[in-house]
Amino acid sequence: MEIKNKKLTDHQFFAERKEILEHWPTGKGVDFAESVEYQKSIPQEKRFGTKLAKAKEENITLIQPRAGVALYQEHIKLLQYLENEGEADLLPTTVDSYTRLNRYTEAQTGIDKSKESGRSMLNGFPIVNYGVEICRTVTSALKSPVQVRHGTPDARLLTEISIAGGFTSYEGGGISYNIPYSKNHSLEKTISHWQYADRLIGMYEEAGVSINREPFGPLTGTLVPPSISNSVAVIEAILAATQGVKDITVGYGQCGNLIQDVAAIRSLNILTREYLDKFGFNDVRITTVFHQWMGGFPQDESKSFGVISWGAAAAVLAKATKVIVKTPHEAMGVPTKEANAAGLRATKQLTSMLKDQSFTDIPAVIAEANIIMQEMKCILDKVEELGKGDYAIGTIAAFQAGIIDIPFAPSRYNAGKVMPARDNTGAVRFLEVANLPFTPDLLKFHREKLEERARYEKRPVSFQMVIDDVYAIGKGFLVGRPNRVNS
Amino acid sequence: MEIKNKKLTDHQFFAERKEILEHWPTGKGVDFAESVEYQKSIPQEKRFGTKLAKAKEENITLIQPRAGVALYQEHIKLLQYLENEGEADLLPTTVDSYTRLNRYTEAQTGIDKSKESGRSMLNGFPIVNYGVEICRTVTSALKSPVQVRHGTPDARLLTEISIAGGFTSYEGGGISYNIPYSKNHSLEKTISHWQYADRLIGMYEEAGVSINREPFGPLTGTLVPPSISNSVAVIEAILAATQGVKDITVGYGQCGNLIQDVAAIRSLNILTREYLDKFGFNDVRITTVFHQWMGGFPQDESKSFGVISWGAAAAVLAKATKVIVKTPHEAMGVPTKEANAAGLRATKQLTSMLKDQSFTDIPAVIAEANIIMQEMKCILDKVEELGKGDYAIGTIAAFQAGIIDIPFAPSRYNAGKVMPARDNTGAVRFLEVANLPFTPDLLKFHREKLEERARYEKRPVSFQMVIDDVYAIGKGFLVGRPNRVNS
Amino acid sequence: MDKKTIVTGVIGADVHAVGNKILAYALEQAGFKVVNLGVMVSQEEFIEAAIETKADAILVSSLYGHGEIDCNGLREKCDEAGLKGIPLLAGGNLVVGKQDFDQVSKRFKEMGFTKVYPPGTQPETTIDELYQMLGIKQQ
Amino acid sequence: MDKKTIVTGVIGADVHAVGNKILAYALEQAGFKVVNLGVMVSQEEFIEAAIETKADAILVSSLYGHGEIDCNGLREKCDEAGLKGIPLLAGGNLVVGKQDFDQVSKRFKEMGFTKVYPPGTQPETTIDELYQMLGIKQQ
Ligand code: B12
Ligand code: B12
Repeated sequence: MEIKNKKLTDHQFFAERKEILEHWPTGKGVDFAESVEYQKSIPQEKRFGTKLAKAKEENITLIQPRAGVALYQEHIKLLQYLENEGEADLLPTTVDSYTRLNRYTEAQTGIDKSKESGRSMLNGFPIVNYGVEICRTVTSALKSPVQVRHGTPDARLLTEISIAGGFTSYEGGGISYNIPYSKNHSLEKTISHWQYADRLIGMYEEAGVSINREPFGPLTGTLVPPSISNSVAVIEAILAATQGVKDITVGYGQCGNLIQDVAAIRSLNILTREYLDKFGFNDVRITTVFHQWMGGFPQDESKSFGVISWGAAAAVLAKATKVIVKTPHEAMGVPTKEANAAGLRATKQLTSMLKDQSFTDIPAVIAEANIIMQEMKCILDKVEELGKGDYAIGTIAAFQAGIIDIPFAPSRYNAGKVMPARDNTGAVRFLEVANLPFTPDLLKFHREKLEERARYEKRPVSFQMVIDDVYAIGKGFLVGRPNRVNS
Repeated sequence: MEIKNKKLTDHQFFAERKEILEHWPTGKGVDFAESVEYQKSIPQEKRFGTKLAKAKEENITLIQPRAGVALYQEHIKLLQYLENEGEADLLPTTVDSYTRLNRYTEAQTGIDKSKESGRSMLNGFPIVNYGVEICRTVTSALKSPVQVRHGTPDARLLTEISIAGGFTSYEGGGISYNIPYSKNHSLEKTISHWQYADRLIGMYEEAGVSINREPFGPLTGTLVPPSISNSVAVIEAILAATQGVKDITVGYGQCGNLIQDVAAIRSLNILTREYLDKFGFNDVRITTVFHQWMGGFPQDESKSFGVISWGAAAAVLAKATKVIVKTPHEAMGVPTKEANAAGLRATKQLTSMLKDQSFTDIPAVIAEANIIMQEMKCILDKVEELGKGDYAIGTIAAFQAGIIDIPFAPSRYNAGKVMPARDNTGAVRFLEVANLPFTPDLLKFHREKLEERARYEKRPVSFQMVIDDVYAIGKGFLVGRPNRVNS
Repeated sequence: MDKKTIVTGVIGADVHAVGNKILAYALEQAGFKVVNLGVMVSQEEFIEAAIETKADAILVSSLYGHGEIDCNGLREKCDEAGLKGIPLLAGGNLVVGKQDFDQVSKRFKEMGFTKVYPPGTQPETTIDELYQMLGIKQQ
Repeated sequence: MDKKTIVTGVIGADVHAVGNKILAYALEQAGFKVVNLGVMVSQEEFIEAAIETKADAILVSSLYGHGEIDCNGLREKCDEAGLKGIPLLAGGNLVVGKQDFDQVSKRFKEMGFTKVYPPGTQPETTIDELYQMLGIKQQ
């Protein structure tokens, strides 16, 4: 398979499309022209991109939950509850794991078993099985814009049904919905699949319907250094823009050190703009999303409120356009609607309370952002070099060479050699840089940061730090100190 | 009545003491020499000052709830619950409002009615009515150090019974437990009463027993500009040290703007040390306490978790030695033990998670702290001038002249002319400086800050801002914008 | 139309001054004559002030939790003092702890209060209720 | 003493890799021979690996909520494949949502699992349980 970062031709696209819409019976329900009209009938205040643009202009941070259940009437009730009782500004529809893997038969079993047992046996909403009409029933029942959130390596049919179904924003990307979410999908395949999704959205755009697109920022959610996830975000923004996408929200998953978190959003903003402009995508609108801590949560609900609130605060102080909200049930399982709304309200209190405070321009943030940007440039420029200017080819080569390497990812197409660990202030640094193409200065910077921690903890820099850091937030800490230090 | 900031003579003290111990039958149970021995038998890890000193050395922030109920067995259970389930580092015993006003007969009614009804009919624990032995039963039943927290203008008998009863820390002061907590007590009287309390603790100190003393930082808890509360804290530290107190925790109530809050603790630390040293109290140990937002809370429990967590974060980033924790029931009433523990655990998550991050030395904080310190010096030096070097006399004169003036205080001895309001970033500024002896530069600074807000809100600087600010946090905001701006 | 006179204050040993100050200000803005007794007001002081100013209603605040003890007997004392039927309103955080408000309201009504308000009652609500109760048409 | 062999993996369409990686590392450190199948492991793969490596126990993780569907029938397949009686342990976030764990445990035991562990089970606990279950004396 040969892919290039070039806009798919109509010929390519429609040939592929014919096949895709056959994958499951509901594919027949998709009619592009009719869907364009349907999308145009959606009022502006229910359009995702419009609401984001307004928030960006007002310098405020919107809040959005994750949520999805097996039965659609229940799903509507859930989302209504979240916008009314949870004060959510933006709504999600989180898709179940079978659909994510195109296992629609198993998803159907899930729907059926859920009907029988009266509780949701799926961890999300099976969009493909339901098809266009039911999706429209869902999206039109709500006051707020709704986005599809999933984790699907091959989301072509899902994208078709979702946009025809009235969703106005769509998460994912050929890297971010592959490497953290899959074991065996090659990047060639998933980048190609996502070119399809992006091209479809580009076609809606050309037909006068703007759909917001969001690469999945946090990747594995666990100690991912900002420069890695930011680089992936920039690449996916370039890939999407190439297919004609005009409205992109780049994302980042909170690491926990405030300076680093604010700096991550700062650098993400600056370099996404810079790289998009470089390729002539000056008309692409950029907004940002900050994910509250995406790794392991404390079991205790009150402690979870602490983590959630800290994420909310960091998002606002970083001036992210929206924040994705966790719930006090995070460590236990898919939350009840009450727990979900509780996380939202705690977050809302802080997004509104802190909206007039900003940390984006303080010297420590600027310094940290400069480090992140240097690292991003090392990675991105090497990707460009490997691809001889083509970011699709470059990305595939970069993963092969470990130039991009995502910690803890399940994919066999990921080198898995990079090892992150927190420094003495909790910022995520590199314990093992492996093949990342960093300058000697950057290597030295990270080494010194970890040695500082090692001295403080009176133990050598080692893999045990990584393990301790993975558990730390769940146990109430940020830096995973040896017991004798933390107690 | 003539008072001076001089150590009480033994003659004065013991004459007064004889009378005091007669105020209520339980006074007879106090024996100083025996109590010194009892206090000496308390192990170090249960001593308040020791635990604070250790925390200060380790640069961590301890957490402490407020709690007190009418029946002592219930009170013990409550405190045990808070240290076990709430992970409190330090414990309180909050005293009921009748005791605070020396209305021991009504407190007795409260105890009796509570026994009858099975629910606490008092808003705190009536220490005086219970007397020394029951206090010892309480304090010895717990693993952590216990402090008396109250709000008592005349706390002489309460102090005697408390310290004899095994409490190792004691909150209050002649200003901070008068002006916000009383209507008719003159400052002459309450300063004199608190000289007694401080002298008693000085005597314990001389006998080899160190009791921690804490002026009540937040005052009315509602939009008190840091320079006012910090000035009161410094004065009460001086007054206490004069009577021989050696271990002082100065406090501050969160205002909500992070830079200002961190700067408040920074300036409090620096100037308390400076002024104590100036009077030769170089051997007095200073620690700090940060109170999570003390004004009106949101009704919603999840939103309250947001406010609580933000307070926790600010406390740690300011490196306060301890933080006083609110609960998700704050707006509703005295919390259940579960709600109290929930507030504690949310706070604990953040005090431990953020302990390796500090904002005390960032440029914005240093600049803000310099403003606060300039203001404090204006006030303190004027107090000194009015008292011709005597801070007791000076304080009384200063309140008369409105040189110190605490917003929203109920006391008739407070001028009540100063009006605070938030600036455009939520920092508390002066809308009306009234008679505070500020320099023209400072006046200009505050005026400009509020005019900036007025321009943003498109309305004149006015009392309506103050009202809007009082309600703001309860409604989910920090700055009380007019509806058209906030919605 | 003549201004209606309202006596306000915080009963008992309660010193919560903020709400009291702001409520008094809001009532004045809304066109009432406000006789604000401030904090730590005894039952007798409420009654004296109401008689002296021919008040149309008494607004009792209690925040600190002892409201139930402090308010007990106020209605009887009003009756004795010749203030039979005067509207007695209570609001704030009337009891200790987070209790079922219906229960609380019932207990206070049994004590003779005309209306009882839960924690966090907004000034606009208070004003509207007074307009209604005293038959004032809102401009 | 010979090392005991443990097969580990995350069942079904589940890609939660972090706990799996860390658990495998911890088990190795604790002296087990670990055959870690990673994520997205089918029942068949578990069984094949267990047969091939003569495993002493199978540790099934499921995080994403579909555990109940995915684990159903594993015991029967083990029996058929000649792995009668092999300890089958399940842990992670086995079901959708926060459910009463006793109920969950009961359902999984009815499906033939030897022991079932709640969310957040610490590696130390897992190791201790294996030591006990496989009769290993801890040094
Ligand atoms: C990180 C994370 C992710 C990352 C995973 C990255 C990766 N590839 O590894 C990303 C973001 C990709 C992700 C995706 C999804 N996730 Co997820 N995720 C988490 C999270 C936050 C942490 C998991 C983790 O790494 N924990 C740290 C490790 C060290 O702990 P652990 O995994 O629990 O494992 C330990 C113990 O459980 C135990 N253990 C595990 N197995 C076994 C077995 C035995 C026998 C024993 C004794 C012990 C044991 O030992 C392990 C080591 O200590 C959890 C919630 C949480 N726990 O806080 C949700 C969570 C597991 N995810 C969830 C869901 C629903 C999903 C998604 C379906 C939807 C989504 N939110 O996007 C997708 C699933 C995709 C798929 N097909 O699997 C749910 C599951 C819900 C449920 N069961 O009801 C959770 C609980 C969040 C929630 N509350 O909704 N997730
Ligand atoms: C600020 C505050 C203080 C300050 C008060 C400063 C001062 N002198 O004013 C300080 C720190 C000194 C303080 C002290 C105490 N406090 Co205090 N305090 C508060 C707090 C945080 C805010 C109160 C406030 O100012 N709200 C803002 C104003 C605008 O609202 P408001 O007072 O509720 O009034 C509005 C409405 O209620 C309504 N309203 C009021 N009265 C009436 C009457 C009628 C008829 C109507 C219609 C409406 C109405 O209109 C008002 C204006 O909008 C509340 C909790 C909260 N609400 O978040 C606790 C709270 C009231 N305090 C409480 C307690 C227990 C105390 C103390 C006993 C102990 C302590 N914690 O130290 C002492 C009491 C001392 C005493 N003798 O009274 C408890 C009461 C518990 C209960 N009822 O179960 C509360 C609820 C906190 C809690 N959850 O424990 N407190």
